[in-house]
Amino acid sequence: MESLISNFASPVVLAFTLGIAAKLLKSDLEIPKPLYQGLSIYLLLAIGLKGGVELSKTSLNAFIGPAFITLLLGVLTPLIAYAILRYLGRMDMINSSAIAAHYGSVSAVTFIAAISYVESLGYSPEGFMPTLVALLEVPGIIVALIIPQLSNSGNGSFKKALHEVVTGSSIILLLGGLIIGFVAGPVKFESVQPFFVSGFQGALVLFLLELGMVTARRLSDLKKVGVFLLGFGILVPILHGVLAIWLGLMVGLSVAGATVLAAMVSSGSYIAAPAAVRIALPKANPSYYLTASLGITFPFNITIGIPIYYLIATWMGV
Amino acid sequence: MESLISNFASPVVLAFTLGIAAKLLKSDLEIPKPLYQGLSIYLLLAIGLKGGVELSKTSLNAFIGPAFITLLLGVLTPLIAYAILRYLGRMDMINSSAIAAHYGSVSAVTFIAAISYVESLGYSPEGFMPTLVALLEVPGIIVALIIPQLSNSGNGSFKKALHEVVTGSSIILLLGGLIIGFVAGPVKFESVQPFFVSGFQGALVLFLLELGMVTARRLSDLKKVGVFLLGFGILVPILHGVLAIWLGLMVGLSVAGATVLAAMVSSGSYIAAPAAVRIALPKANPSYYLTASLGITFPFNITIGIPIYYLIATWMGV
Amino acid sequence: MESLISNFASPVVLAFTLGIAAKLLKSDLEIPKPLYQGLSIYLLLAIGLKGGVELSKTSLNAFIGPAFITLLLGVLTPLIAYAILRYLGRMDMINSSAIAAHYGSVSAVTFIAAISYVESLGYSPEGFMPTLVALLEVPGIIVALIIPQLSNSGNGSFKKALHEVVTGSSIILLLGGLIIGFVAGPVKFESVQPFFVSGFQGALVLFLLELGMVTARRLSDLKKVGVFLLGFGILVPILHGVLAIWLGLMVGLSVAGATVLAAMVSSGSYIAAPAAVRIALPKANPSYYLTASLGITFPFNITIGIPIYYLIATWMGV
Amino acid sequence: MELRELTLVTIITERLLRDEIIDRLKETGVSGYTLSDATGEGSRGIRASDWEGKNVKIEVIVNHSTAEKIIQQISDEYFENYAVVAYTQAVRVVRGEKYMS
Amino acid sequence: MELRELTLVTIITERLLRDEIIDRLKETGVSGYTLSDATGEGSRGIRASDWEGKNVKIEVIVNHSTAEKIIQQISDEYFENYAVVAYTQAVRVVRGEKYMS
Amino acid sequence: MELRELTLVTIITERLLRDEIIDRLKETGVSGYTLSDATGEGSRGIRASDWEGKNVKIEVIVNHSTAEKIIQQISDEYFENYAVVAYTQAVRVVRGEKYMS
Ligand SMILES: Nc1ncnc2c1ncn2[C@@H]1O[C@H](COP(=O)(O)O)[C@@H](O)[C@H]1O
Ligand SMILES: Nc1ncnc2c1ncn2[C@@H]1O[C@H](COP(=O)(O)O)[C@@H](O)[C@H]1O
Ligand SMILES: Nc1ncnc2c1ncn2[C@@H]1O[C@H](COP(=O)(O)O)[C@@H](O)[C@H]1O
Ligand code: NA
Ligand code: NA
Ligand code: NA
Repeated sequence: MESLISNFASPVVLAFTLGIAAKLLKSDLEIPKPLYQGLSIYLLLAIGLKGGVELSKTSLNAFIGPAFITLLLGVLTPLIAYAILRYLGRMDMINSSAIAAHYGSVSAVTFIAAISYVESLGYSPEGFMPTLVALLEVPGIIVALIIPQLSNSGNGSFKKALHEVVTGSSIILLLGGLIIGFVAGPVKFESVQPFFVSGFQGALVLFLLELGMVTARRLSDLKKVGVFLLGFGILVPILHGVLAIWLGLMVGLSVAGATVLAAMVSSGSYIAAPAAVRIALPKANPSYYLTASLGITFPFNITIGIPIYYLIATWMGV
Repeated sequence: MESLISNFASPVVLAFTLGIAAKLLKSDLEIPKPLYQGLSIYLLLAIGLKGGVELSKTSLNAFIGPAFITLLLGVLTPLIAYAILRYLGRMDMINSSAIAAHYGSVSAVTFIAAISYVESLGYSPEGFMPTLVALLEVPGIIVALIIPQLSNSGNGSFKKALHEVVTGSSIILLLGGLIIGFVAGPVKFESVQPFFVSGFQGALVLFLLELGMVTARRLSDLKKVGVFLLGFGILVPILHGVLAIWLGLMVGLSVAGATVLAAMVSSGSYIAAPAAVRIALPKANPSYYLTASLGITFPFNITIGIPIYYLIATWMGV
Repeated sequence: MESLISNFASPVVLAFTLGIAAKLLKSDLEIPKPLYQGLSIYLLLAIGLKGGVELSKTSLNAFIGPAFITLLLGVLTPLIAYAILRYLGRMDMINSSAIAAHYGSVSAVTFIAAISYVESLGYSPEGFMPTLVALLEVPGIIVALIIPQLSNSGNGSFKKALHEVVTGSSIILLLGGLIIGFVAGPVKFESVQPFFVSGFQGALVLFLLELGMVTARRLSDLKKVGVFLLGFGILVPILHGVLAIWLGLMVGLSVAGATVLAAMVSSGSYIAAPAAVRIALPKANPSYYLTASLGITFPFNITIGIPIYYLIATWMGV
Repeated sequence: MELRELTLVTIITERLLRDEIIDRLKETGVSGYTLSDATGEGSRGIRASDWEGKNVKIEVIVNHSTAEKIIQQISDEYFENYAVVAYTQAVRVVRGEKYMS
Repeated sequence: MELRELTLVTIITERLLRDEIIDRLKETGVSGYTLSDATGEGSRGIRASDWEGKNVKIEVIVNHSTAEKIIQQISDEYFENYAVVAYTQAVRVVRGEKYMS
Repeated sequence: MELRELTLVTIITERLLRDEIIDRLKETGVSGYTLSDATGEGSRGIRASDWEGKNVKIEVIVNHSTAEKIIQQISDEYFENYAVVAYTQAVRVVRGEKYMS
């Protein structure tokens, strides 16, 4: 309980709430689009860089297990999500795989929030976690988009969508950052440390202020999407999170690492996935997939979800 | 005298001068609008956050007196300004209250400049000063805009203007920052400290570079507004400043605190007030109110005004 | 050799490579224009400020020699470049002087990269180096643009171009920063140090990411400009660099200082010069001068050139 | 592809009025609108948005009678006190029936 | 100065389609195009680019028959699934022969 | 509401020429103008502003004869050496008398 309240009182989560409040009060506050894009670029590159530097200090042995289960989860979670949507929720194939693509992918901000959360509790998760983000970003989207392909009902361009995902800015920045950090190593990284590490949490505050405003605009769609998707957006992340914790602990991740993995796996992308889905499945309804991943799962995860994953991980980790 | 020169040699004031010089030289230097807006957002949020953290360490007792006189000054100063404009300057009612609304409000940058100035002299003003900025921002504008309302000659929408002021981005960021800082407290604030505190003065340099360029564009209007408004823009701030110092010292503010309060009270807003006046009093002439607050009082305050308030405060504070 | 590899592994050079890779992969990564402009403003102002602070600690005696040879090189290098282009390369007068104007001027980023490089090797170059950048920026462009003027074949406005160069944003920011830093001095500079000094290298990473993408767009022009310009873009910088090292060491610069001077002198501007050339010599072909300075010399310098200048300086400095 | 002749109404005005004018347009029942940033100078010299430095350009495709209504409303409410420029053009629109609100 | 009567085709669409539509235009042989940022609302409500928050406005000056071709192509390929608005206007262009691709 | 038939002149050109062209327009006595950012490609391929990456679009509402004058001037001074596109359209403007400079 305490760990939950502690999460609510973090500047980052409070900034998210401020963003929601600003929109509900109809304030004219606006984060200029280029600033927002600049913050995204900065945050993704920073995650990559830090991850790369850490990776350069990690032995392959410690990394191989977590890497394997991350890929496994990248394949499993969209299938689970698809099955639930299609057979439990009786959604059509197109919309089911569109939503599944989102839950197969990962929200970088949720990842960052999870890292910050466990660090604020005094833990330090494994250094290669950002590498796992990059590993998780792509396969889930692909798996989900293949489904309608099989029955030839995608109607968009799968190949173009694939290119979009693989060369999308999030992957370029994450992977590019990883490589730069890995090649540069800890010593050469020092000169850019103040910019990319010390400034990180503060930049995140501004970013979540904007994300709060974006989410608030989504809230009015909640009614449209119905109670099934609301439940889906909360329960499926928990399901995926528990799966991630279980597998994570099994391959030797620390409690903190398993918590962060759970947050990653449970989260749904709202940058890479929407663009890919828009191209591959243009007929899918954005109200469904954006509202689920951005309007429901994202706020759930960064406020209540992450502390829950932590509690479960502590409990399972004994 | 020395304290005056010291102020002129601060990077922040020098950057302001550089901005003016760049425009006079017809340089093509331009601060991109989104960058400028981003800096405003950053600075206002940072002031709020710092204020909130400090407030969480302050006893209510120390705060109540200064809060009361701030509100009092918020009501008094627009009335004084209005009376002088209307009866001494023989301006019409609409323009008088439009200008009065500006002097009832507060310029956040003048506030920051005053804080930096007294800190550079080795003082540390009371931690709750940013809270006072938030308290001072709204009432003065409202008081001034009510005047034409009474005689039914506003012609704009008072209600819309009120909403604009209360939910305007400056209030949302200042108050939002205050609440976040207050709830988070000093420990949780540490992670965002490098971004919002260490970077602050440097960001201010860029901001004042732009403000210098904006001011320079205003300078050509100086002739149009006449000598009365020129005198008004310098003498009324001093009058308001002295009033603020006197009341401030009375309720127990330190010399540094009284100096900062004087700078706040004497300054005129050029973000919140213009927008509100434009809505409530569309017939008022922006040449008057913008030139007075931005072209005269602002440069006066950040170069000569603040050191003067400091000297007066030292002298009255004995 | 080791010093070369060390340069390739610096985050800044790696970011440049990432930018090139992103464009070659047809990624949709884009640095928003205002962010890019903001970074330019920040970097130029920061160089100026640091230079000004250092200059305030330098004796006139140490500075006068380097200042003189910098001006000399500013006059010599465009003439050398012009002669080679016109008589060896058989280019027409307009295009020869357009390209010469670029090589007479200086690329601020190459300068920064050189500073970072020698600092990463443990040297600290003379504090007044940024002052030399400001000195070198203007004369070379003017000298080159005068040539077609003499035979009356410029067809553009020389006077307008002159105003453009002298009041262009790069000069205003560099010189303005120098003056601010000089007047403020080390003590008053401390408050803005975290923003302008600690953040510098990191901001440079983002900047070079964009520059990599810009360069990649230029690469397809390489074929068009032909093998002569390719050779020119590599050999002439080396020639100019050796000249700069020789003169630099002669007037007492350290090995590090001579290396940085060589990088400056050998580099070609791609901000101030193109604008001036476009105005003074509108008939000159931008494919030539932009590709040479940005597509050939810039990448050459920041990857291989600077380490070479360093080796030559070490060797000549014995 | 049949193109339908409709009217493009362009309104250039202060940033401050943006949301209000959009609300008005929606009340008139337009099927959509397009916004872009602009700056400029006009007969009014400086104004409050001079601080923000921005005008906004609002473009809306409507049938002829709705265009008349919009123009009338804009004239009545904003021309006296605010910086507003409004003009109409004939355009030929693909899938024009979408805009026949 | 002779002005030549040509057609200005304006396409307002999701940011996502920008590069693809430009490639299409180039294939059609246009001599150039102009892009600007825009936002807006239309019949589709939210969409993926809602996240990016941006539409893009593509303007291209062509002769009448090329305009027809472009309109046809845009209609065929994008109207069903994407947010697209397209319209044409007659314009009188200086040095119009440049655009007679 | 009477609308007056006037001419909208649109000039798309390199960012570099912006201030100069605006000065020219003011000399011609226009009552105002509107600027917006744009990018694009044309017949000239890359150019200096390629670095800045930006064109600028200048729109100005004038009467027919002023439009002719502007077009003439732009053609004479800039077409040879710079990237410039200019075209005119008929527009119906509210309070058109404001623009009859
Ligand atoms: N003649 C004109 N041509 C094009 N745009 C204009 C013209 N006059 C005014 N504008 C635009 O309309 C805005 C408001 O004009 P005004 O109400 O005259 O100050 C200006 O800022 C310009 O963007
Ligand atoms: N009636 C309209 N007038 C002007 N722009 C429109 C109109 N309808 C749609 N748009 C623009 O076209 C985009 C796509 O529209 P839609 O396909 O209807 O969602 C919108 O975001 C608007 O920018
Ligand atoms: N056919 C065209 N349609 C629309 N815009 C064009 C066209 N050709 C050129 N432009 C615009 O005008 C600018 C200059 O064109 P140019 O002088 O042909 O290089 C380009 O960057 C485009 O923004
Ligand atoms: Na996931
Ligand atoms: Na005040
Ligand atoms: Na040079």
